[in-house]
Order: sequence, then structure tokens, then C-alpha cells
Amino acid sequence: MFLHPGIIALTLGSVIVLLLVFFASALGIKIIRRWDIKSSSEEQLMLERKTYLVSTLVQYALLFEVVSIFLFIYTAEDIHTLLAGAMCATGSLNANPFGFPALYAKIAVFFTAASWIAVNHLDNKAEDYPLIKMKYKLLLAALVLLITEFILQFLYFLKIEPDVITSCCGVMFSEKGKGIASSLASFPPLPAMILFYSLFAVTTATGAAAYKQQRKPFTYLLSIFTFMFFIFSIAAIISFISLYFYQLPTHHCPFDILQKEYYYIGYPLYAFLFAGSFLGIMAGVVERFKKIPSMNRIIPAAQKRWALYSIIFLTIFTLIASAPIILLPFRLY
Amino acid sequence: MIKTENITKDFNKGMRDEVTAVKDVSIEINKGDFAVLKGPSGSGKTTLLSLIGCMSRPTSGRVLVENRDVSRLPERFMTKVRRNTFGFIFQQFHLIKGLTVSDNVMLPLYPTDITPSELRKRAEDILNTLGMSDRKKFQVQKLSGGEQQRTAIARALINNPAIILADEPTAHLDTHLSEEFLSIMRNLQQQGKTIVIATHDPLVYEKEYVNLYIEMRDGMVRGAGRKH
Amino acid sequence: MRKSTAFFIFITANLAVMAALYIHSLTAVSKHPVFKKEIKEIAEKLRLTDLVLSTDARYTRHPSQADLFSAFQDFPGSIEHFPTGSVIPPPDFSYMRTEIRIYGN
Amino acid sequence: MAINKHKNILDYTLQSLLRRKFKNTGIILVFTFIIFAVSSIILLSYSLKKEAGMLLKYSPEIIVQKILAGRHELISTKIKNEIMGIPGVSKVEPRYWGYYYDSGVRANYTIIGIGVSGIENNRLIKGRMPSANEKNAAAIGREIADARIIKKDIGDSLNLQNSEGRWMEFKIVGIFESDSEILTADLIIISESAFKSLVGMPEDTATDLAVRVANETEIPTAARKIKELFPYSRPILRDEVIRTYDAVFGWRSGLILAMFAGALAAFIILAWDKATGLSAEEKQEIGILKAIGWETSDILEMKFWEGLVISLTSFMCGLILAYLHIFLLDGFLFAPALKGWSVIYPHFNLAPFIDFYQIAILMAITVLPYIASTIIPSWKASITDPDTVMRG
Repeated sequence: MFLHPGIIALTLGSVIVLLLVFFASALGIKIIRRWDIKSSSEEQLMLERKTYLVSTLVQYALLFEVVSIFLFIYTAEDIHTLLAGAMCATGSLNANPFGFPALYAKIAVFFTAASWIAVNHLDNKAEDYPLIKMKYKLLLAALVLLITEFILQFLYFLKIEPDVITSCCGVMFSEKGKGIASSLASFPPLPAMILFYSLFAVTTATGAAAYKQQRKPFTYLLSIFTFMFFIFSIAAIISFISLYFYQLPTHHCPFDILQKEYYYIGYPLYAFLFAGSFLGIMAGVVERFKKIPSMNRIIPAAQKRWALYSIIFLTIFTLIASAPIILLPFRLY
Repeated sequence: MIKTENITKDFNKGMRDEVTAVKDVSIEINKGDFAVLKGPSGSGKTTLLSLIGCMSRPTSGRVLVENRDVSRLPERFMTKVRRNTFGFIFQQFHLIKGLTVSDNVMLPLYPTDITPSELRKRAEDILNTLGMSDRKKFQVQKLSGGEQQRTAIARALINNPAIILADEPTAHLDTHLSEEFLSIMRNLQQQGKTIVIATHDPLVYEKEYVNLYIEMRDGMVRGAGRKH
Repeated sequence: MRKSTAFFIFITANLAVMAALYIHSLTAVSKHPVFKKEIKEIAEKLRLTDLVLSTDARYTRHPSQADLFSAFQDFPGSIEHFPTGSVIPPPDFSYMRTEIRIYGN
Repeated sequence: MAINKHKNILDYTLQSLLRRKFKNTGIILVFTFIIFAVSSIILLSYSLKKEAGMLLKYSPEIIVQKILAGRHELISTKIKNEIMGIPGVSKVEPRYWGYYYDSGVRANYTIIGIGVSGIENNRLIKGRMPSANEKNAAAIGREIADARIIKKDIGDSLNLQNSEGRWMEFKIVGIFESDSEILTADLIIISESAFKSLVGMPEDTATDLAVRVANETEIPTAARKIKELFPYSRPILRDEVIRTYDAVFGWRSGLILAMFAGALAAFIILAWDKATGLSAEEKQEIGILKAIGWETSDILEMKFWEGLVISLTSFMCGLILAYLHIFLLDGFLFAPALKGWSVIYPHFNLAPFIDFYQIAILMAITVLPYIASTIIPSWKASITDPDTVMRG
């Protein structure tokens, strides 16, 4: 591993977050074992107060995770000059088998921490804290993910060897290559476009339905469709959206749009996609908590809000993604 | 209005220095009452006051505020009840030094979503009725004892509480100021507020408008009586 | 004025200064000699491979050309004494065993 | 969104920070200094790295050195044709260069012998380059011109001692302008033949060979071919040159950062101590707030604002100062450590390359540890029992 400022920053940040969440989880285990809302003992009072600490810790950890995903990609971007054959982040992440898994783990941690905060937010509104035990089990799951992420990231930086020639986006996302990335890249743009926009239409329609009526089929459908939309959007970015941003018929890299040359357009693009998908998915996930008596008014209100923000964010995402298709001169057909 | 059912409060439970501050207390205070908790120091008055005022939770028993059981509420919600229902006046005034009178008065409502202009207006109105309007830009540590107390009263009134709780309010005041304090309280009672004062000052509990006496000793209620 | 407003103004002012510096950086970078075609010509025609950062020793004047893999720069027993030597990194051996390993595909 | 609530709490936080002016200004000053120092290092090394990358893009694709017993040796120019035969190679040119120690000013110069230079009318050269046949003309770097006791100018002469001890006189025909100093500060350019006779270089040899390869992707293959044909050779790729510089500055800034980590750690301990060691007065204040209707999360929010105000103020001030220091005042405090020490000391204006990545890194290594260190103490303060003020 080398003393690169970005690597120092990421490793230091991860260690700090890991320590914080580790501490929070230790408190969480105690809460899972000893929590009794009906008790008025001093111990219960202390546990109650510890929940504040845990939620603060997790909130800070999430904040760092958001920054860390982008910092990680950017660091990969920055070290490509040190690696033979790497032309951008893809190449750097390909430099050893830990690069991409580390990125996926980061995304998983982000979603887990965000859903923890969403559940916590709901739980804090009900006077009997009905979700508390479930919440702290989720925290333990987040800890496991976080440890995985830390190890993968650490191994990735540790095992980077400058003399190993890596394959870059030109190879990985080429239409002739093998593997998932290449098959996505070689997916013909026109059907992909039709699929993408129709999926967007269906998702926003169910979103609007869930906004109007927070009932079972709608919220569940919203969940399923936003999830599908999320996966398919990533595929669409590789398949055709990137082509329009780069104005090149063969450049499929999903990371280059984060660069200065493309006015950092990738950041808002991914931010809206992640936020919109997350809220849409959560709207369905919390459906099952409706059964809890103290939650039956809180959940629909939250679902309504989330469904609304989900459609708004996903619409903004789609607008950003469509802008170059409409506005720029480049044409695939 | 406020009802306690067999409430007990232990401190340091299970440890060697375990203390039972309040034991098996059942009282009832009605709307519009001018109640006095009397008893020597160490009799559990202050603890009872903090239990009634949702500052702490009883070890056992129930506290009902406006027919709502608050004794098992998590802190987050207790605070809400406390902020909406009670105004507190402390023995030591407990004003924050370095802040002006009006800042001190506005403090309880900072964490609510109130606009500063509205908050300022409310504070000025209250300070006006207490005859403190010319002091509002003063820093509190520069005020006299009586003025500090009136600032503390104003602070207790800022959230327009239904119940005012005061802990030994006259302990640091001379007779004249004590009378003045009581007349302010009497006024508030006449406006429909409920007043609860913990004290062992005869000047307070001998007032004719006090209609509920609760006498405490060793954490237990020794006697309670209602006039009128 | 509310203190929070004052604080936001302070932060905005700072951000404005930072934005101004950013603009300064953009213009200064674009005007910088590094982007002039003449300096490119010098680098290209004189076939230069290193920057003049410190001229105290061969391996600090031309780090990319120096035989950093040899144990002693000048003669066996010479003790490292150039201050720059302490901040020049260990050698890059990459060219010595260039094997092609590709992960991913 | 309860915007007023948050602004109210921020108002109170600022008030309470102002009431402890002395202590809080002290913390902000120390933190600002640390951020200033760390940012200066990062900005400086990033900018140098970028400049190196920009400039060295134009250096030859491959340099072929001869290695003898592990040391750099003169290479035979006879192998030129064989290298030309390698597919992809478009040109092979010998380079003649070396060092000259000037005992007068105790400095090392870099001497380059050139054939037909191909540089015409370059605005960065005052005067001209020596032509291929001129025996006694030289173009010199600005710092050499300035290093002599009597400042050299065009038309002056420069005396160099050759390998046999005889003095050779060169007429200065060109001086590099200061804008090019990062490449040319210590250069003496003379003609190829003058170089050979000055250093006494045998016929048919050169310092090394510059190999041009037109197609980017064929560079590694060509280099491997050269290594196969001439096992004693050491081909240096242009990518490697650039990577060397990346690593040099990455390593140096990392090293200095590691040194500053100590200062940062000390500060974090200070922050922790400040946050845990609440004064009795502050503790009572929090008790009062809780008694009059503030909730635990409100106190936490207040503490969050406190951390944000301190770290954001310090961060922005530190960053702005660092920018001014590095790019407008030429980094006078730290440049020696990053640029190196020497007699010939290039003066050049850095190109102020900055981007958001640098700022994000800076935040991650300064603000993040600070905030993290205050979470637990803040929470400890926030759970003060509201009725302590009654019992107190």
C-alpha cells in the first residue's frame, strides 16, 4: 500500500466509522437483550438514553459512507496513472479482485445505514418504540457489512501492484468482451431505451398510485418497480446513457461521467437515482409494520411522503439522463 | 388535572446507598387549584414535584396528566408533555448567565418551530405584564433578586402552560418580594392556571387562597386537605 | 440580526472567497506556462525527462533516469546525506518483470 | 421541515460559543492552523504532480539505457538500426547529456549536447539555441545565469573545464526564460560535437537512446522487444517516468501528512478533552435547558452545530489561507520540503490546480476525526437529568 492522500483519507475514515458502529453495536446488543419499555428501572432509562447515542453514531457513519463512495471512486480514478493499463477508475478497480467487491460493499452499507435511519425515524415517532429490537438487529447486520467493506477496501489498497496490467473500461465495457459488463455494453441501445423509458413510466405510475392510496398492492409494487428500475438504470447507463454523455458510439464507462470533463454530471445523476430508488423501495418495505397498532397512522404518512419524493427524484434522474439525448447533437440512429 | 396513584421513587436502586425519596403517594390536583406541598427539607417535596412535572419517572405507580398516563413514556415524549403543560420556577432561579432577560425568557421555546419574531413578541408581552419591559436588554446577572425571579416567572409562562410548578420560590426573597411573587401567582390562578408550590414558608401556605394542602414527611403524605 | 443569519452570511462569504479562488485557479491554470506550446516544444525537442526540483544528486535531479536499484549511488559506503534523499521514494521496479495479468475478464 | 427550530438552536449555540470567546477562538485558531498546514501540503504536491504529468507527456516514449554491473553506462549508437527494425518504432535518436559540477558556485548543472535542435523562435528562450556545428555557443538556464557572482547575459562567456583539464570558452547565445524554469533552470545546452569533446566521450556512443513509438499501445511491446534483443539494456517508458513523479509527490506528501498526523492527533485529544471536561457551569446550563423543555436530541443538535461551526469555520479559513500561501506566496513555508534543497533552486509559479477531490480528502482527514471525537462526549452531556437542577 502506498501513502496516497486519498487512500489515507479513506482508510482513516473507515477505521473511525468502524469504531463508531462497533461501539453502537455493542450498545445495540445490550438493548436487544435488556430492553423493556414497561420497566421504569434506572437501567431502562439508561438504555433509552443510549438509543440517542446509537442513532447519532449511525447518522454520522451514514454521512461518511455517502462521501466515501464518491471518494473511493475518485481515488480509484486518481491512482490510475500509477497503474499500467488503467485509463480511469474502472482500470484501477480491476487492478485486483477486491476493487469492485469493495465498491459493491460500500453501496450495500450505504443502503443498510440509510434504511436503519429511516426505520429509526419511524420508530421514534411511536411512543412505545415498537421496532426497537428489529432495528438493533439490523444494526448488527450493518456492522457485518461494514467490516466486510473495510476488509475489502483495505485488501484492495494493500494488494495494488503497479506492474500488473489491468483491463480498463475500453476492454471491460467493450461490446466484444465477455462477462456481464460487456454483455450490458453490447445490449442494443434501442430496445434498452424503450425498456428504460417504459419501466420509468410504470414506476412513476405506481408511485403516483401509492402516493394517493397507501395500500398494499401499490406500495409493494412501488418497491418492486423501483428496485427493478434501479438495477435497470445502472444497466442503461452502461448500455446507452453514457454514450450520449460522451458523444461517442463505443464509450460505455459508468465512471467517466463523474469526471470534470463531463462537468461532474455523474454526481447528481447517481445521487438522484440512489435517493429515489431507496425511498421507493422503503415505501414497500415498511408496509408490514402497519399491523403494529402504534404505527398504523405513522406508516401511511411516511409512505405518502416517500412515494412522492421517490417519483420526484427518479424523474429528475431521468431528466438528467435524457438531457444529452435530446439536447446534444450526437445521434446513435 | 394531575393524579398520582401510589407512586414511589427510589434512587440508586439495588445499591448500598439506595434511597426512597417518595413512597406510595396518591394525590389529586384539579384544574384551577392553588396547591401547596409543605414539609421540611428532605421530606420528598422536590422529588414529588419533579415526578408531577414529568422531569423524572416513578419507580412504581402511575402519574396521570390530563388523564394520560405519562409514567412510562420515553423521554422524547415526556419532554413534549412537559413543554406543553408545565412552567417551572426554581428555588435558585436557574437563569443562564451572560444572556439577556428576553433571551432567557425565550429559551424554552427555541426547540419548537416558532419564528423568532413571534417568540420575541410573546416574551415582550409577558415581560410587560410583569413590569419588566425596561429590563429586557439587561444581562440577567446584573438584575436584583426580585427581578431575577420575575424573569424566571416570565420564562415559566412563555409556553402558556396550564400548570405552574414552583420549588421553594420564596426561599431567597424578603417578605415584600415574597408577597409580590404570591400576588403574581394568585393572578395567574385567577386566569385559570393551576399552581403547585412546594414550600415550607408559612407566608405561602397561610394565604387564604391556597385551597389544597399536601403535607409531606419522610417521603410520604402525612395529611392532605382541601378548602372551599 | 439573528446570529444564525450572521453565521450563514459568514459561511456564504467564505464560499464566495473560495469560488473566487477557484475562478482564479481556472484562469491562472489556463494562462500557466505549462500549457504554452513553447514549453511543450522545449520538453519534446530537448527530449527532457525530468523536472528541475533539486539538483543535489543524480537521483534527485533525474529520478526517472537514475539507477535507483543499485545499492550505492556513488561508491560503497557512501552514506545517504542529501536531504532530498530522505523524501525520494524507494525505486519502482515495474519495468523489470512486466507480465500481463488481467483481472475481470 | 422545522427550519425555524434548527435556526433557533443554532442561534443559541452561537450565543453560547460567543460567551466562551477565549476558549473557542483558541480552538478555532489551532484547528485552522492544522488544516492550513495539511491543505498546503496537499495542494502543493497535487499541483506539482499535475504539472509533471502535463510536461512529461512530451518526453520520449522510451529511453534505452545501458546497464553495466548495475550502473548506468554509455550506450553504443550502433544498435540504432536494430531498434529501428522493431515494428512500431518510428525514430531512434541518441541523447547526449551529463552533469557538470561547478566548484565556483558549488552547484551541479545538467549539460545537454544537441544535434539539430529544431527549436526556432521559441518565446521562452531569450536569444537562440546553439546550432549543430557551433563549437563554442551555449544556451543556459535562468538560474545558472543568476547563480554567478556577475550575472551572465547573452554575449557573455561561460568557461567550462573539459575532461583533460583545459578550459573551454562558450559564448552564451540564449537564456531560458523563467516561465520554463521547471524544466530548464540548470541546463547548459551546447552542440553535440562540443559536448563530446568537453566530456571526452568515445565515438559511436551516447548517454542513452530516445526511441519514438508512434502508436501508444505498441510502447510496452516495443520495450519488451528491446529488452529481449539487448538484455543489458534498461528501457524506461514514458508512463513510468510520469508514474515516478506521481509516486515521488504522493510519497512525499504522504510522508509529511504522516508527520502532521501527530499534530492532528494531539488536537483531537484536545477536542475530546474539551468536550468531555465540561465545566460545572456548562453542565448546569445543559441541566437548565433540559429542565425548561429541551429534549436530549435538541441538546445533541446544539452540540452538532457547535462542532459544525468550529470545524467549518476552521476548515474554510484554513483552506483559503493554504491556497493563498501556496499559489500566491509560492508556498514559502513548505516548499523546501517538497521541492528539495539545492544551490540551483528553481523559481517557478505553480499552476493552481485544485479540484473537489482534494477538498473531500482534506475534510475526511481533518473534520471527520474532529467530529467523531466529539460525538460521545456530546451525548454524555446531553443525557444530563433534567431534574438535577432541582436537586442541585
